[in-house]
Amino acid sequence: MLAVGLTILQMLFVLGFAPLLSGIIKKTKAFFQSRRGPSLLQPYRDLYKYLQKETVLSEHTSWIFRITPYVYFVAILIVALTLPILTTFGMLSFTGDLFIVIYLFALARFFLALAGLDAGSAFGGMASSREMAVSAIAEPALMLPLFTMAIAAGTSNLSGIVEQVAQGGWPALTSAHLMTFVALFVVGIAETGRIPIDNPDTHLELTMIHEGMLLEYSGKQLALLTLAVHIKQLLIFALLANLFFPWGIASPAAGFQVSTLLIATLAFAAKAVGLGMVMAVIEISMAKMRLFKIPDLLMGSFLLGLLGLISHVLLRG
Amino acid sequence: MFLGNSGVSPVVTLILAVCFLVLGARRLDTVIRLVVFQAVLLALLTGILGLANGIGEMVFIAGLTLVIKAGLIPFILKKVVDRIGPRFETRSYVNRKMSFLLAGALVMVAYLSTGRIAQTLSAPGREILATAIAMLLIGLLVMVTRKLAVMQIAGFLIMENGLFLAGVGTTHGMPLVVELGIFLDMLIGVLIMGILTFRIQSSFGSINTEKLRNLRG
Amino acid sequence: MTILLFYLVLGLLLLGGLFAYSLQGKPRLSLRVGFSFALGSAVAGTVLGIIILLTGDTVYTGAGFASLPGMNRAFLIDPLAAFFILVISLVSLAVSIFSFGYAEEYIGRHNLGILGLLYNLFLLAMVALVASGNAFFFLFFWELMSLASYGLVVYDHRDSHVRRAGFVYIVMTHIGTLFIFLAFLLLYQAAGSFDFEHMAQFGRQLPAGFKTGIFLLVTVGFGTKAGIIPLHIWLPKAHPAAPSNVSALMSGVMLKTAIYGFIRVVWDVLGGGSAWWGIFILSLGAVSALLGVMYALMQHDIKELLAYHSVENIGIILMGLGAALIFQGYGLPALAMLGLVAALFHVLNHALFKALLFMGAGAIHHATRTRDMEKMGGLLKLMPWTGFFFLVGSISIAALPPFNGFVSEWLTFQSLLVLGSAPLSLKLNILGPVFGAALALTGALAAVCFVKAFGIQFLAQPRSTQAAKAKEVPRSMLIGMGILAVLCLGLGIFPSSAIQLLNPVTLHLVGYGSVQALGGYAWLNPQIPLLPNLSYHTTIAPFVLFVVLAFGVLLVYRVVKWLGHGGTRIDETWNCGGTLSPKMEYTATSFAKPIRIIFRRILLPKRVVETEYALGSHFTRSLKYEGAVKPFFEDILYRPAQNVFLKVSGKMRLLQSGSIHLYLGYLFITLVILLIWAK
Amino acid sequence: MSEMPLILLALPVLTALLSLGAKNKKTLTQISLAGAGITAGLAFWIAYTVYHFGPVSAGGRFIYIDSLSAFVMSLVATVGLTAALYSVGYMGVEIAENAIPESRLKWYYFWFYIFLFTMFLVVMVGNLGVMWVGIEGTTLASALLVGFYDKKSALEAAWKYIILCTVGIIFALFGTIILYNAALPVIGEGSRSLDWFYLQEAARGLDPKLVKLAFIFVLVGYGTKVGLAPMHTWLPDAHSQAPSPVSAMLSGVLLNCALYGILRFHQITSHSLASAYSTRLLLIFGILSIAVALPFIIIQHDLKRLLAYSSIEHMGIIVAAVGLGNRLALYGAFLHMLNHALAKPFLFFSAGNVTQHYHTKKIHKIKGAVSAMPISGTMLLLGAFAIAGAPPFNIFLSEFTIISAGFASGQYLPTSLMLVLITLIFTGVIYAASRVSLGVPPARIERGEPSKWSATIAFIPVIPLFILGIYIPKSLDQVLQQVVSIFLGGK
Repeated sequence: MLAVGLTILQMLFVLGFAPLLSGIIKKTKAFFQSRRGPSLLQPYRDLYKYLQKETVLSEHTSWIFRITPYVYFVAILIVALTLPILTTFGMLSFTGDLFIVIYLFALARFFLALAGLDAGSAFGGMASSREMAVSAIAEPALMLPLFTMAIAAGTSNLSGIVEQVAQGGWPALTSAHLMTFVALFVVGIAETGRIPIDNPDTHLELTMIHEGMLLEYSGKQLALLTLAVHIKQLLIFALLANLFFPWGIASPAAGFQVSTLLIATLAFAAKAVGLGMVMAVIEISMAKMRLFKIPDLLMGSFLLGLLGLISHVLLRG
Repeated sequence: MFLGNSGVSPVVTLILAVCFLVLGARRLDTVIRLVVFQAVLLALLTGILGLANGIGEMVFIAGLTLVIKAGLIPFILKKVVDRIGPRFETRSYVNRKMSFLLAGALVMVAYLSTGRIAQTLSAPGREILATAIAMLLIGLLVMVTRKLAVMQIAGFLIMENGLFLAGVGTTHGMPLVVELGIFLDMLIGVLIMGILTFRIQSSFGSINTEKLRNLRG
Repeated sequence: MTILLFYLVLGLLLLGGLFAYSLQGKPRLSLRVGFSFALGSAVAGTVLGIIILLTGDTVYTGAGFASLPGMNRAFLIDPLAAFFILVISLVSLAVSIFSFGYAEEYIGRHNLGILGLLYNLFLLAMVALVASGNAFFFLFFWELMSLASYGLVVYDHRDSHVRRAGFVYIVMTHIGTLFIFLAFLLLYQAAGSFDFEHMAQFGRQLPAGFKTGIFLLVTVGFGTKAGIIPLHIWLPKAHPAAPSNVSALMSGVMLKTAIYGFIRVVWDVLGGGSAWWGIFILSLGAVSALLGVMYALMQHDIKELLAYHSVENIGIILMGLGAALIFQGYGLPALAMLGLVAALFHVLNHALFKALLFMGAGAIHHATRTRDMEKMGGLLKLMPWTGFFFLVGSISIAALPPFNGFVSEWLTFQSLLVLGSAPLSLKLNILGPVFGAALALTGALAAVCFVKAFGIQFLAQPRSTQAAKAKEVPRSMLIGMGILAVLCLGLGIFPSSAIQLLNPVTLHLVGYGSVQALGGYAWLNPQIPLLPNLSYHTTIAPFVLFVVLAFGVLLVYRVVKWLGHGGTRIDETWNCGGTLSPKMEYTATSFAKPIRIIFRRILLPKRVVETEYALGSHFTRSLKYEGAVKPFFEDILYRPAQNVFLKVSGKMRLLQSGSIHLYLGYLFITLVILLIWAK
Repeated sequence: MSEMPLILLALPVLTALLSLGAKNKKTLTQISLAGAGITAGLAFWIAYTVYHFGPVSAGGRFIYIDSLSAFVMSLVATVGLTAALYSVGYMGVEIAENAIPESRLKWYYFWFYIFLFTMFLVVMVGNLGVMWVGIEGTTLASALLVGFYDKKSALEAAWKYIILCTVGIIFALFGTIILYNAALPVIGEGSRSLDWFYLQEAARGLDPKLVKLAFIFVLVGYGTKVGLAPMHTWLPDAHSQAPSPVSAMLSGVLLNCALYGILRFHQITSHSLASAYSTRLLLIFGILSIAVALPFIIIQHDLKRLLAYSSIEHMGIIVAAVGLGNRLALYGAFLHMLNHALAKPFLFFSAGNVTQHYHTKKIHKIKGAVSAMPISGTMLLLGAFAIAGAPPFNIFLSEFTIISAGFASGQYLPTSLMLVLITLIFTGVIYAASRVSLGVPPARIERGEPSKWSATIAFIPVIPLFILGIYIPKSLDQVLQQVVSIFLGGK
């Protein structure tokens, strides 16, 4: 019963907090660019607006196009249920480990890429092609750090990894740990579609990757996808934050009081906002890379991850 | 086991010498005559051996040799040569000097290879065996180096003579039934070769076997 | 009972082939009879496989069938054999149903009697091959399988490409057989018997060098058939050349017989070996998987694309086997079991989804008369069911949850992670996760490839008139695909059923049951308790995941409908104000272009652009772009070897130059040499 | 009973003479079929007697037939019968197409039966000298058959055939004489000293050096006839130029007859010499033959030459198997002899039909035989697979036996070499066969079989090929065991 409660709590938190996080990042960017920027609540307003609008469907599309927003959203949502965000004691955390998480992202992407092709416009196809290519080469760089963490923890179950690191205390912060974190952080940029890999704010055909696939969506469907993208960003942050710096997270070992949950929520929010601000800073201080420079960046991240792994294996004591 | 018949050795040497004469011959009819001469010598040898050892069979074979080897087979060959017109040159891949050298080397090989192997034979037996092997090899040499079909038949006959020499000289002849079979085969063989030579002449317009090089690979 | 069932399987196939052949005068009847018998046999085979796997028995039969010495067991069906019989039967069940409709297109064009005969013989050879109790029967049916499949590959022999493909196939497979034969001969020499059982008694005690020799021989031999890189060159030629139902069988099950042979020799007979064997196999697997999927991405012919994916999946299977071999080498049966289960499960899964996809390709070809993806498009609306099944296959092969491909890849990942955490050697601890990363890249690229394959073929607008005129295929073809689609999902959400069936297999091979460590009904639960320093554990629950996903979609749909306002309008796709035409769509070539550029150092693409200008160099009239990938292995390995071989042969022909004098000279020299040598 | 073998020898001669007297094609065919049928029946009956009641002799040991002789004899009878049957259709088409004048048909049958007679003679006589006469006889009888088409190429082939084989056979006779020499002190004067039966018994007492010398000459001599490399050069010419039924006979049994001669000498030699001298020599020549056949099979433009080289390969396999020397290898060798004698004529028949229909033997000019000639073309492809050693055909079984015997006796290197060569040859055979069989036939080629009869004869032999591919009947197994025992034990 407790598990159900915690799960519902976590889900509500994710749903509620994810748009805000996007808002915060936008605001931070605006701050550094000396603009006022949109309101923190603008993402919520956008979602509301989309929901009220008429949905326009292309006559060329098939049922794939129509089903994709739901599949995408639900896949992301299931990740939100399995990932330890506020607590390591989720109802569904047994259903999956890091592979389920990564592959649910992949499932979501698979459908979105198909939907991008479905309308038959060159923009969608181009975006699908680029998105799939970039995410494919990001995959080893994404997996290797996670593997290192899983090996260190003796489980690929994310709750298990988080708990293990949490119990390890500050000594867990070895150089392997940090290298792994940086490697994963670079991939996180790719996964959230941010500069220097993608530009989330543009619909310019030459630069866009992710947005191109959403181009043909409108109304309710767009609302669903936009929210899902917000959540995905939050989840990536959660992965980065909780896997490496899980302190503050509510764990069954400490017992569940309202206070621990409150602390967990605040701690996580702080970590997420912190990460978001770092990303915002990176975004305004760099230009978007050429598409075919991206592999070099990801290769670097992969090598860093490999270094982390080697350092872990050699130095684990 | 063998008679110390001193009359054998000169004949054997003469037989071998004829082989060298064949290598040196320039005309086809000379070659045929030499082959006939060799056959006569063989018949002579067989006769001597048969009489000396008192083997009637061998005398009979000597007669048969005269009839077939010195009679029928040269007759067939002569027919062939006549029908395809006289040929005065015995075209060869190697010149005469070289032929002689090679043949000499082959005789050496023959002597060397029999010298130690055939321990059970008496001295003349060994000599005959060595000569026989030498004739086999020289006959083959003629077949390898001479281009005209008729010369190949001649080489074949020299080989055959060597064989005969070995049979007669070392064993007093094979069993009669075998000998008869061999003679028959020989005769038919030369006959068929003659037929083929004739057909080759009419199809290819020549009996130069160098022209028979269409089947390759 | 099981023996009778086994003979029923063989008998039905034999009769089916003969009847089909003798009825060739009446093509339609021949077709029905041929595939009915195959279907009946497939049902019997499925039952047989399941019975043996559930009871865990081993069945012997046909003693003294071959009169050669050293063979006592003609057929031996142990759980390993039964598992492969099950795989073969499940696939042939679906494919035979599919063929009823599919083969109709050959009526009047080709001899259906021959198709029926070869099809049944092919199945017969495969079933008998895995059931063989001795090496002779194994090789016999192995070659029969090659021969029957060769016949099927060149079935449409009027096309010169098909003939070429058939030739490359038969040569490669025959050379592979040579290596297998040599391995068996070495074993025979050691054991004095061709029976696998006897070989197994001696195999484990063989000296290490001997064992390694055998291991390398079977790796090359079976690797050729399985299509590991660089021995794969026949595969992307032969699979597209064959009729699609045959491609489904070839790719789905024939390649697996090589895996069977490998497991039979390396585990059952040799009992595993040193750990470096495993590293070797693991590396081979990783290279095959990665290069396989990269080459697959470059193909525009749907069947070639699928063929390269077979290379990839064989690579994944080998990765599981490699991990298992490493553990076996270290004497860790429980962990070896994990790798084996991953590999065997992937064998089953790949059989199912690859056969499904090849049938899909066949259905598309049936409807559009083309295999060129650039000519397709928009087929999902015209062929909804085919499209749906193809999507299921695509998701499965891309290893996405909740379908079966995911589970076996997950198990492979787990065995690689265990490799990373088990206290074996530091080298392996690093290699494990690195190979895991390679597998991750493979999986991701496979997803790219199937977005391309499905998206380009089925979505957007048709790119050619023949695609626009496509119609849904006959029901039998849909049923065939449907069965496999259901199985793909079923095994994806109930993987425990497969784990259950594999229990006697792993028990037999490594002495450790799969259920023992991977038990649980709804979720897989690899608890690996046997190592003192290792308490690796993790869980997934595919069934729960599926339920949540399905209900989640429904729930979200309702909620969004309830929240949202505004209706739905159908309009054309926005195209910057212009009208949309199929020519503007992304093509398969352009879709794969980023990958082609990223991996250009590996793929070595060639690029040809032909531009035709009108009115000077600024107005392009037409532009033709061609991008092909260099056949690297053929260029550096096979073609030079072939050229040298032919050149030497050509030189040798001078021996027979036609000169009788030369010939007499040979005789002469031979004699002289022998005379001199005799001294 | 004791006269039966003599009758068997007389029958082909009688048929040959009757053929010369025949008035027209129809009577000729009837005579031929009757003669071949009765001969084969009698031969089988004698063979059966030998297997069940021991060796048969006749004419005061002039004829002596043990299991080994009976085995080769039944091969001669089988191939002779099928070739006679096939000749009816084949020569019928040749005459219909004016490739051969009808008046010469009787000569064809005449030489055909003389040829058959000489082969029977070789395997039935007990005397090595008479056997030599028989083998030389086969050359003479078949030389005119090889040159039967009075074309340039046929004449050339016949000339090379007769010259090379006669030269070779002179060496064989020389070897025989030397052996006789060696036997004289042991057995004594007379024909008994040339009787292989007595020679085997007395083998241990013979002078080993002479025996060795004799074996060298016999090996080179009869080896020429068997087609052992490098004395094989006449073979592709003769096989490709002869009419297809004759090619079948040459390849199917003539080579085996000559091989039979070598085997008899080998028996004596291996008993006489303590060392494995002759065995090793056979192994070397066997493998050399396989190796020499390889490049010619890989690059071959002529369909019938390809088959001829394949014969060289298979003779090489048999000889090498004998050279491996152990019981299993010998079993495999004789099984292979049988299998090759069944498969090769079959292949020559279907190839004969195809070349006859396409009017060319050039591989690159024949295309789509399967489509143009459903039976012959398919059989050609199947036969190629059979001859290349693919299951479910019989050759696979015997090759498997030989190879495994080689490994069982620990001779890895030669056996592996053999296996590799066979595999490479496979590719060459299949390449050629698939080029010829598959694809679309040229427009000028009519669809259908030119002769129903020929097509049927080309089809029937595939059945035993299949059956022997998976199953060796008990009776055949016993026969082979008996032959091997004879071969090893001399009894």
